Amino acid sequence: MTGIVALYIFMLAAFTGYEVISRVPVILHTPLMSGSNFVHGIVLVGAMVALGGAQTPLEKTIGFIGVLLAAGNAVGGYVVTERMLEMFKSSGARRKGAAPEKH
Amino acid sequence: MTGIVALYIFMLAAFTGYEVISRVPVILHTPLMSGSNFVHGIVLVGAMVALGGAQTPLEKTIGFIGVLLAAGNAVGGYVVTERMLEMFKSSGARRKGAAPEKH
Amino acid sequence: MPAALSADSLIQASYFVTAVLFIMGLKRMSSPVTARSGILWAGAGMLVATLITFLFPGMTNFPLIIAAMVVGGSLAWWSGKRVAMTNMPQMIALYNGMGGGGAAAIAAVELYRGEAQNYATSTLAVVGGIIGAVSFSGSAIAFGKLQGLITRSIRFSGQQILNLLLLAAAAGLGGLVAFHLNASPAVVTGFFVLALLLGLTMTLPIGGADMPVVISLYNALTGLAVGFEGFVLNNAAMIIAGTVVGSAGTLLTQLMAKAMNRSLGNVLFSGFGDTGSAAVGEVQGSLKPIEAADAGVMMAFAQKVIVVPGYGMAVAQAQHKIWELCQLLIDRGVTVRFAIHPVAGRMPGHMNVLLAEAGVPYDLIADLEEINAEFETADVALIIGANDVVNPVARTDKSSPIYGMPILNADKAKNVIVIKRGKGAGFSGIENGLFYLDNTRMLYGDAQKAAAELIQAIKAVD
Amino acid sequence: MPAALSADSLIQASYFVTAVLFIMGLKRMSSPVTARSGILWAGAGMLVATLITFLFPGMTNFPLIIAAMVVGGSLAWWSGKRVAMTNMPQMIALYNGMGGGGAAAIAAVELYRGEAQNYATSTLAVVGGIIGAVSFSGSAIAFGKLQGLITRSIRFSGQQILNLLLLAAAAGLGGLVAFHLNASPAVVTGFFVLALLLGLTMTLPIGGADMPVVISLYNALTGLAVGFEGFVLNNAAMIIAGTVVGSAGTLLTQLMAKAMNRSLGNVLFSGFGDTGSAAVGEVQGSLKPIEAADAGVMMAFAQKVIVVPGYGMAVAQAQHKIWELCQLLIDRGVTVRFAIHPVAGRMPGHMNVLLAEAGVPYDLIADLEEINAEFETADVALIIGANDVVNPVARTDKSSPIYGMPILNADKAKNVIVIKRGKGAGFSGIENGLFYLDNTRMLYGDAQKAAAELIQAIKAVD
Ligand SMILES: NC(=O)c1ccc[n+]([C@@H]2O[C@H](COP(=O)([O-])OP(=O)(O)OC[C@H]3O[C@@H](n4cnc5c(N)ncnc54)[C@H](OP(=O)(O)O)[C@@H]3O)[C@@H](O)[C@H]2O)c1
Ligand SMILES: NC(=O)c1ccc[n+]([C@@H]2O[C@H](COP(=O)([O-])OP(=O)(O)OC[C@H]3O[C@@H](n4cnc5c(N)ncnc54)[C@H](OP(=O)(O)O)[C@@H]3O)[C@@H](O)[C@H]2O)c1
Repeated sequence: MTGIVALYIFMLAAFTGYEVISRVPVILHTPLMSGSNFVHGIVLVGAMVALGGAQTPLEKTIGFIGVLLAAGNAVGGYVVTERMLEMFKSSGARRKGAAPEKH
Repeated sequence: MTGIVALYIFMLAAFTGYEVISRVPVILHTPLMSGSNFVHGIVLVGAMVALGGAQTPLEKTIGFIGVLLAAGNAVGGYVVTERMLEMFKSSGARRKGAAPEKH
Repeated sequence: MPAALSADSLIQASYFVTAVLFIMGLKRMSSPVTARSGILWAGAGMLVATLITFLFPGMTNFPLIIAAMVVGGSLAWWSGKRVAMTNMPQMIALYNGMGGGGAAAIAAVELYRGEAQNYATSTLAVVGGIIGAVSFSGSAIAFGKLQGLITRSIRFSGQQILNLLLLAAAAGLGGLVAFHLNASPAVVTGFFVLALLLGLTMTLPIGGADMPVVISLYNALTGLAVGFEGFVLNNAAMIIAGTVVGSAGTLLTQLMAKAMNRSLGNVLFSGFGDTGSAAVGEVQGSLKPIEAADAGVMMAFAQKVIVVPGYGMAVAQAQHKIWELCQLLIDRGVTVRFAIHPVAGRMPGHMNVLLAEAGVPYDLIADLEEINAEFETADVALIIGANDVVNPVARTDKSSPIYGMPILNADKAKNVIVIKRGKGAGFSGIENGLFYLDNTRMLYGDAQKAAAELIQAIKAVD
Repeated sequence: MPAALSADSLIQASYFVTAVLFIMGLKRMSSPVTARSGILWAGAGMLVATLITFLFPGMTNFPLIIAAMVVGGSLAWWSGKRVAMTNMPQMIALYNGMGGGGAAAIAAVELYRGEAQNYATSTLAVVGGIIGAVSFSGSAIAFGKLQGLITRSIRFSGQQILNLLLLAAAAGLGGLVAFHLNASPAVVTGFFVLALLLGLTMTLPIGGADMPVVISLYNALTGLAVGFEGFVLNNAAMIIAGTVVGSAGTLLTQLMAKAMNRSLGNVLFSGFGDTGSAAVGEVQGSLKPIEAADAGVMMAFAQKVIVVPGYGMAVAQAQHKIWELCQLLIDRGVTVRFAIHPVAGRMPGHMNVLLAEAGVPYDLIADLEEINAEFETADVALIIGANDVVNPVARTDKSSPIYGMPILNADKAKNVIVIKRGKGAGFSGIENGLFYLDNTRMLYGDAQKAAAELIQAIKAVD
C-alpha cells in the first residue's frame, strides 16, 4: 500500500467513524464505548499473525502475551456489550410499542 | 492500486457519503443535490488529463468536448448552489438570532 | 526525474486536500446554519485540484484545454447567474448531464485509444461510460421536460422491454470492449450510441412531477461514473468525490422520493406524475368568489391565520407582499403561521427558500407534521397559489394520481380563502374538491396583486 | 503457488466483510432500537476474521496461539458474565487496556525482530507501540481506581513536567528505533518501559469521577494504536476497525466530557473529580427526618411526583421496588415522571439501563432539559440515592468542584423527600444544601428498604 493510499484509507475511515457516532444519545454512551472497545479487539488477528511468525523465545513470549491480551479484549468486550445492550433491546421494543406518540 | 484496496476506498467513501447526508432536512434537498452535483464536477480534472494526453484528432475532439462539459458542470454547479445557499445563510443566521428558543 | 516525482507528490497531496475539502463541504451543506460555508469549502477544493492538474506530467494541448474550459465555464456561469429560482431543478439537471457527458468522454478517449489495459480498468471504463452516457442524455430529457421544451410524455406498451433490450445490447458491446474481444472504433461507437439512446428511452416516459427525483438519481449516477473513471485514471480526487456523491446522491434520491410518498421503483417505472394523462375528477358544488375587501376583514378579525403558499406564489413572486400582509395581521394581534408542504412548488425546499428571501422568521414556518393538527384551531387558512398540496382527494380517492401523498389539512380550518388566477389545475392536473367546500371562498387574481389588495383592505379596517 | 494465492484472496475478502460488518454494527449500536443487533453484527465480523486468520500463509505456533486464546478468552468471558452493572466502567477499562497491550505486543515483536523495514512502517510501529502501551498501563490505573484498589489520587507539583519529560524520553528512544539509528533490544525495552510509565503517571492524578471520560479516551487511543499496527502488518481489517474506533472514540470522549460540562483538557490536566481532596462546604440549617408513613401519605395525595434516581438507587438495586411504588401512585391518578441526569450513577446512561431493566416505560422518563422546567409544578420531588446531581451549589459556588455542571432543579419542587442511608456525601464529597432546605425531608434507610416501606404506607392510605 503506498503512502498516499494509506492516508486516504485513514482519512475515510476516520470520517466514517466520526459520522457514525455523531448524534448518539447520552444513554448509549457506555454501551457504545464498550462496543467500540470490542471492535478494536480485532487486534487479535494481528497478534495471531505476530505469534504465528514468532521464532525466538522472546518473540514467542511477547506474542503469547499479545494474543492472550487481545483475546481478552475481544471476548470481554463482546460479553459486556451484549449484556448492556440486552437491556436496551427490551426498552427499545417497549419504546416502539408503548409510546409511539413520542417523537 | 490493488483491487482490494480500491474496494476499501470505494466502501469507505460510500459510507462517508451516506452518513454525511443522512438526516438532512427536506428544505435542503435541492441545494444539497446541487452541491453534490458541483462536487462531481471534479470530473474536470480527469477530462483535462484525457485531453492533455490526446494525440489523434478524434481523441482531441472528444477530449475537448469532455473538458467543455466538465467545466460547465463545475462552474454551473457552483454558481447555482451558491445562489441558493446564499438565501439560507440569512435564514440560518436569523434562526440563530431571532428564535433561539426553538429546538 | 526528481522534478516529475515532486510534481507528482504535489499533485497527490493537493488531491488529498481536495477530497477532504469536498467531504467537509458536503457535511456543512447538510445543515441550514453552515450550508453557505459548505459550498465555499468545496469550491476551494475544486480550485486547488483544477490548478494543480496543469502540472500533470506529460500534459500537452494546453490551448485546447484552456479554450474548452473558458467556453464551458463561461456559458455555465452566465446561465447559472441568470436562471430564475423556479427553474433551478432543470438547470441542475443540465449541469449534471454535462458532468455525465464529461465522464463518458473520458471513457471514450480511453476506449478509442485502446491501449493495453488490464480487464479491471477496461471494465470500469466501460461501466463508467455507460452510466455517464445515460446520465447525459437522460438529464437532457429531464431539462427539456421541466423547461417546457418537451411537453408530452411519450409512452407505449413494451417500453420497459425496449429499455431492457437496449441495456442488454449496450452491455453486450461493452463486454466485447471490456474483455478485449473486439475494441474496434465501430464497436466503441455503437456502445456509446446505445447508451445514449437508453438514457432517452428511460427518461421520456417519466412525468414532470417526478423529475426532481429523477434528476437526483442521475446526479448520483454521474457521481458513480466519475468515481469509476477515477479508478481508470488512478485519480484519487475523482474516486473519492465521485463515490461520495454517488452514495450521498442515492440516499438523497430515496429521501426525496419518500418526501413525495413514492418509492424509487414507482417513480422510475410507473409513469405517474404526467401532466398529460392524469384523470380530471368530477366534483360537485360551485366555486364561491369573494372580494378582497371582505377577505381582508375576515382575516383582520381572526384569531389565527395559517398561510399555505404554493407554486403560484413562486411564479407571481408574491412572497414579499405576503409577508407585508402577515406583518399587518401580526400587528393586530392575529397569530400567523406558514404551513409548508415538503413538495410545495417545484423543488424540495422551494417555499422555504422564497420565504427566507422575503425575511419571514423561521419560527413562524412549520412543516407538515408540525402544523397539520393546528388547522382545526385556525379561523382562516389562506391558500396562495397552492393546489395539489391541499387537495383532499389524496386522502380518499385511490385512483387519483396523488393518492397517498400526505397533504396539508387546510379543509379543516373554519374558513378557507384561495388565491388563484382562475380555474387552472395544479401540477397533477386534477380537480380540487377543497375549492368547492361550503366554507371556501375564491379570491381570483394574480397572487401578487391579490396580496396587495388584501393589504389595502386590512389597512382600511382601522 | 495458487493455493497460497487463493488463501490470501480468501483472507482479504473475509477481512473486507469484517470491516463492513464492524461499521454497520457500530452504526446500529448508535440508536437505541437497533443497538442490540449491532453487537451481533460486529461479533459475526470478529468471528469471521479470527477463523480465517488461521489460514494465514506461513503461520506456525498453533498450539501456543490456541492456548493463549483459550486462556485470555475464557478469563474475559467469565469476568464479563459476572461483573455487576455498577462495575461496568472499570471492566471496560480492563478489556480496553488488554487491547492496548495487544497492540503494544505486536509492535514489540516487530521491533525486537528488527528486520529491515522502511522508515514509514517502523515509525508507525513505534507510534502505535507507545499509544498502546500508554493505554495499557493507563487503563490498568483507571481500573484500579474505580474498583477501589487505588483510593488516593497521587498528585504533586511538577506532575505535568514529569509527564512531558517521560514523553520526550520515550519519543527520543522511539525515534532511534524508528529511524534505524539504534534498534538494539536494550533501546526497544527502554522505550516500552518509558511508555508504560507514562501511562501510569498520566492517569494517577486524575480523579475517579472523571474516569469514564478517561476510559473513553484510552479506548480511542487503543483504536488508533490498532490502526497503526494494522498499517505495519498491512492488515486491512485492523486498519479500518482501528481507525474507525479511534475517530468514533474521540468524538464519544468529547460528547461525554460535554455531558459532564467539562472540557477534555480540563479532565486530563486539572485533577478535578478526586474524592479525596474536594472541600466539604459549610451549610446552615438542620436535617429534618420524616417517617415513611407520612411520606407515603404526602405522595398519595400529590398531583405530580418527580422521581430523581441516583447512584444510591443503583447500589441498592432498588429500581424494581421504585417502579412498583410508582405504579401504585399512577393507579391513584398521580402524575409520575422520572428525571434522569446525564451523569447520574457511575456511567453515562446508568439510570436508563436500570429503569429499563425494571420495566419503566420510556415515556415516563425525561432527561434534564425536558424536565427541569417541570419541577416548579411538582408537589413532591422524590430523590432516591442521588446527591451531586441535585446539588444547588453547582449553580452558585464557583469554588465548588461541581460548579457549572447542569443539575436537576429538585429544589424548585413544593416538597422534597430524600431517601439515603445517612449523612454520606456524594461522589464529589461535598455537602448538599438541598438537604437542609425548609421543604426538604430526609427518609433515612437503604433505598430498597425505604421504597418497600413507602409501598406499605401508600397501600395503607386506602
Ligand atoms: N416541490 C417539488 O419538489 C416538486 C417538484 C416537481 C413537482 N412537484 C409537484 O408540484 C405540485 C406542487 O403543488 P402546489 O400546491 O405547490 O402547486 P400546484 O398544485 O402546481 O398548483 C399551483 C396553483 O397555483 C395557481 N397559480 C399559478 N400561477 C399563479 C399566479 N401567478 N398567481 C396566483 N395563482 C397562481 C394555479 O392556478 P391558476 O392557474 O388558476 O392560477 C395552480 O392551481 C405537487 O403536485 C408536487 O408533487 C413538486
Ligand atoms: N454517570 C457517570 O458517567 C459518572 C461517572 C463517574 C462519576 N460520576 C459522578 O457521580 C456522581 C453521580 O451523582 P449521583 O447524584 O447519582 O450520586 P452521588 O452524588 O454519588 O450520591 C449518591 C448518594 O446515594 C446515597 N446512597 C448510597 N448507597 C445508598 C443506598 N444503598 N441506599 C440509599 N442511598 C444510598 C449516598 O448517601 P448515603 O451514604 O448517606 O446513603 C450518596 O449521597 C456525580 O458527581 C457524577 O459526576 C458520574
